[in-house]
Amino acid sequence: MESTNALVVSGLEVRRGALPVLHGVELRLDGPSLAILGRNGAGKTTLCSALIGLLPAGRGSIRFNGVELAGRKPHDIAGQGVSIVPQGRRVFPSLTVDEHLRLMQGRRPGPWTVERVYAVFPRLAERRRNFGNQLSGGEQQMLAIGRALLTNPRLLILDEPSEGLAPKIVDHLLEVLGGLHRDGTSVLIVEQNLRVGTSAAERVAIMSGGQIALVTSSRELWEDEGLQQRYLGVSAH
Amino acid sequence: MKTTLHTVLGAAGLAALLSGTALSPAFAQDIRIGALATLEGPFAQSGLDGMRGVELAVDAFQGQVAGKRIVLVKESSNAKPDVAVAKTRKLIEQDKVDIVVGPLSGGEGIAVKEYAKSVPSKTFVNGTSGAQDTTLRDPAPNFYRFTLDGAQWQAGLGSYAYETKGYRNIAVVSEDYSFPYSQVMGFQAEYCSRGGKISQKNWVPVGTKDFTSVIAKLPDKVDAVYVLLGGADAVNFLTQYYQSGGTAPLIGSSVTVDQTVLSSKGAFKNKVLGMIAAGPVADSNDDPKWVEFVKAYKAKFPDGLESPSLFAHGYYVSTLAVLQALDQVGGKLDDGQKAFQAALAKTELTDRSPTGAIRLDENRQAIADNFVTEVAQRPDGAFFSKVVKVAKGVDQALGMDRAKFLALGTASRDNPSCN
Amino acid sequence: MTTMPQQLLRHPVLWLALAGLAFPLVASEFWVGTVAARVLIIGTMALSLTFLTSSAGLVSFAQAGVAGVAGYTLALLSPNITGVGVAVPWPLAVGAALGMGTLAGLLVGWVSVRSSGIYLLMITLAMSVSLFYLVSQNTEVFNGFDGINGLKPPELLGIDLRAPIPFYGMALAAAVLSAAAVLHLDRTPFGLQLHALRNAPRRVAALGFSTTLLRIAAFGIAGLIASVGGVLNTWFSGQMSPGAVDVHAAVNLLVVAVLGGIRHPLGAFLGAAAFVLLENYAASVIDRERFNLVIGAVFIVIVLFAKDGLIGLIQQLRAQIKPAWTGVCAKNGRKTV
Amino acid sequence: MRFYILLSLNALTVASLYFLVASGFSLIFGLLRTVNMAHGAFYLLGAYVGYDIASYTGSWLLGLVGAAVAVALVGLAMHLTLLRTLGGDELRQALVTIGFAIVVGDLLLAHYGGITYQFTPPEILYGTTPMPVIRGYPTIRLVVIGSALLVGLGLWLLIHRTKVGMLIRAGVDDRDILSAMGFNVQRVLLLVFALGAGLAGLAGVIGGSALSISPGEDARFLLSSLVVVIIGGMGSLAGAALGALLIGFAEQFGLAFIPNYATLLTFLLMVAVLAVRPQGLLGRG
Repeated sequence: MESTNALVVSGLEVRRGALPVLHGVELRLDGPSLAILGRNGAGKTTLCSALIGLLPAGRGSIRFNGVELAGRKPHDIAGQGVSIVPQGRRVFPSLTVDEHLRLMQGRRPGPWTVERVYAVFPRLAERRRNFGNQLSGGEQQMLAIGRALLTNPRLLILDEPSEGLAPKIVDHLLEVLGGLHRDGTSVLIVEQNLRVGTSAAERVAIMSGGQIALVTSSRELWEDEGLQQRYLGVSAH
Repeated sequence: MKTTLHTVLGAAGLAALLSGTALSPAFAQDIRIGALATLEGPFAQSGLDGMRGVELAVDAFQGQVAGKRIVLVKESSNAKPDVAVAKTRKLIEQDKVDIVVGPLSGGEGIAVKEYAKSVPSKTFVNGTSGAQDTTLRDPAPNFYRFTLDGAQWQAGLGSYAYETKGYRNIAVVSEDYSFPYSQVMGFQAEYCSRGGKISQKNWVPVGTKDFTSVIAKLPDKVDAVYVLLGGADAVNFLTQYYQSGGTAPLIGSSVTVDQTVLSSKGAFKNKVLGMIAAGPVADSNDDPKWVEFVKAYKAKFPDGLESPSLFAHGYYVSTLAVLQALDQVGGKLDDGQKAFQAALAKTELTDRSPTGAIRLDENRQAIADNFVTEVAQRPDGAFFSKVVKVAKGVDQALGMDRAKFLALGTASRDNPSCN
Repeated sequence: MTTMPQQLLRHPVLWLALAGLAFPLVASEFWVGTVAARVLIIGTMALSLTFLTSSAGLVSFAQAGVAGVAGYTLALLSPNITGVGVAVPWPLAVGAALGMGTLAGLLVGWVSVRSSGIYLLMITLAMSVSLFYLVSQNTEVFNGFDGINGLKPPELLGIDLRAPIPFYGMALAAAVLSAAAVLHLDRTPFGLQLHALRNAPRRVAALGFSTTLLRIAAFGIAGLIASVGGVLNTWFSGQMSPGAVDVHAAVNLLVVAVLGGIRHPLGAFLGAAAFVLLENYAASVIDRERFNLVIGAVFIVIVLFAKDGLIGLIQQLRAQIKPAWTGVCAKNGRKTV
Repeated sequence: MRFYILLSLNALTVASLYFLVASGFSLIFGLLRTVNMAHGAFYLLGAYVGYDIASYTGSWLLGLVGAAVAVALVGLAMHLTLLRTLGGDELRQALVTIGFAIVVGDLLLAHYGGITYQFTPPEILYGTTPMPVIRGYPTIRLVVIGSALLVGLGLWLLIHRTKVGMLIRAGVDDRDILSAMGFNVQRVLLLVFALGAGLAGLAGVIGGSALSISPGEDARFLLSSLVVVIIGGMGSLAGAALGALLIGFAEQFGLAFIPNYATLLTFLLMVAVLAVRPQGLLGRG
């Protein structure tokens, strides 16, 4: 089964408290993956929160496979097959690795089982009796991904997955993500790291000032230093 | 800020509106009596019974005296002294009453007495508050008490315990404040002077619910335990005492086994049969005037208590005294109440009193009879206290020389000592 | 907020003073000496709480206890019929009472300095209850459950402050001075730091102010205000007993503040007025015994539907009637806590 | 010796009762961050309702169960009508529960009056259980200790060994992520609130049987719950147990040796803990 999901965000405005953060975001994901890149404070995490319903959408719409998500409760959105690996992992400190996974198992039908997660991340199997707060950063990230995958999502949102991880682990994660489309799961990856973002997806949206400033292909962005300087203030080379 | 002004002026307008009754001249033929008792909080039942006493007394005079109508204004406090004073002020200043009957509890009495000094042209008659110092020390010239104080309420009990029951060595468990202090004082005046010993005194904080650790501390070899607890605390203690396997007989204060405790629901009651106590009333008293009083009480208040409490009795005799003195001066109060106050000071309740003659001493404090009782059970299963001894004409010095008694000082945990 | 002309800011207190002065002209002695005086006393005590909340975002259950510390100090240093303490000249006793109350406030601030929000609420409640148990179980100094009786306001320049009108005048002066002080404080650098403490504690720390000292100082000032109320209350009721510092007293003060509007200092007096009126006239609403039912229900309604209490309601009403009119309170910048 | 064993048993009894009340309080706080100031009112309500059911049906056990269910329902209603509308505003939630407590307390006073009620538990619970050295100990007090152990064990199993327990722990840790993972957190909150309230109702019957029921007990048990969880740590079951034990022992030994300052002692203990560890002995920092 190939991924045929479509996420369409249009005119999305979101506030954090009294502060408007997103000013009419237009975004389209159809196909296996999309990366969103942007500087600190561009509104990337706010966008993630809005997509999964943790922040209410002020205006605009978020349609996933034809279903309007704006205005729905987070658990309802999750029921539509949207899952998240949040920034900072946010695994549950007082649940063991095994409990994290068992809790999620069987929520939605699909190919992911606890055993499969253990097979993909053998490290987790070794630490199955450890509590969330006893894991290293890399292990926490594996657990957060495993936890999200067990909901058998059709759209997996990852918010800064590479943050603070060793390159070796990042490569392992990228490899896992790369295979998800075969199970019908699309990946929306939000990154500050240009290399990770461009390797994880074929297309890239660049976010700036609470809007999508540019959508382009990963290859194009990777090769155009001017673009990188302009939108991200970094250079890959 | 107009808002504030409007609000305050609004309140003022409301004030004028609400005090309308006070501003309009009272009818010349009316005598306004304020009744103050605790109708709120845990003591609400007691206050309610006190109010019943007031109503019965007004009924006894058919609602009028010397051709003037008696207008009753009821006010509620909550057993806190500051609230009692505030409500007394309201009765005097706003409701324009001539005479206040109340308050109900000890601390309130002292506070109202102090207030009374500032309005000499009004008259204050105690309800049931029993603090010694209300009349014993620094009394107010316009404050009268036709009920006994806390120490007097134990008169007869000490000698009964020593002589009739043969107790020689007892332990005390008591709440830790002035009312029980003075009750212990009243008990000791007879018990200790006859040679009785108190081997242990346990003062527990007001509001203690779990007494088992105190019970565990009680000496094994005592003839009796003297319990000075009221209401829920008494119920808790009695239950825990018997559950802990306590076997010594118990002696109660005037509130330990009154009707509020005896009519409480619980399994402790089977054990209190035969417990002795003392107080100004007993449920069963053969005196025909008491029987008549109970009859009137039950007829007027079918949903009242099993038997009138000391609160109903206290408010009843106090109001009776007021009406009797008013009758004597022909309802005349326009002389700053001088004639009325003089008559009240000399008032003796004899025929009308359900509990024997009551007269006042020079501090306007009652000299009256007190009753030693034992808990008994009626054929229908209800518990009641029956009179086993009457202490006649108990005065505030408990029969001692007044100067000597005053020299003892205020009752406290260790004063007076028992030897 | 800093652009507010100084004149305007003073207005609410000015109006309060004028209305207070006019009140004896229209009301009976009972209303002045008993009801209004009580409103001012309770209002002043509650002011210490609304000050803490409106300026520094702190909520305290301990203000009745702090007022009680002042009350007990005064009682112990005044002639009384209970025979405890040492009588000293009354200005000295009052000074000591205010001092001890302020100290108590500082102590509350110091002990609770690392707590906020509901934790602060619980901890201050617990401290307040500790005081209750201390005074109700100690007979040697505080005369336990019975408290200290027979206290009287003094004579000042030949005026007997016991009489209703002079006593009311004294309470009014104390309330107005306290309210003016609180509103004035709001515009001083100290007041601004307190606001910053409420809105962005980290920024305050980054600017080099000690948040710890700021908080403790705020509690100290609140302690002083509560003490003013405590002294008046002791004179008013002529006695001091544990009842004045029990859990009901603590809850009542919070109820008063929330009723009036805890985010504005002057809400305290509005709340006190509503509380005292309800207390006196719950009887005409329903059964006299059911005062607590009425006050509890009113309280719930206020918390649910009127975030800013009565003062907020009045502002809303004003705004609807005359949209152009904006109250001083609204401009005061207290809309956001 | 006998005296000290008795004192310790008494302390255990009181600690058990405090634990029964405080565990629900702590549970509710842990997940909902709501300081339920009506928890004492729930206790008293449970005691009265249980009394009514027990005297009507003649079964103490039915009273116990009925009280727990009835108070859980009242808790549900309170959560749905009063607390939920306030969203996450913790302070206003605490305030509204104060108002609720005032109203419930007054309604109970109006209906049941100021007199003292006491359960008549089955005869077998009401006697004395023979024991070595101390001769005997009131059975009902052993029942109190036993119920606390049972409830504590039950809660521990629920939280650490069941899926609902995982949900509760995860909800305590991170409510948002739990809901983003597809769980209806509101339903979990509601369940926990009802459970906590029901525990208070249950404790009301047990406390009312070992001691008695009268107005004012609501404030007393609210305060004891506050002190217990402040000392032990908010939201921690083990903390509630530890706090209850400390308070129970301080109170009973205090009552035996320094009766005048027994209660003060417990509060000073709390202030001392606060000064050193504001989050409580077993609370998370």
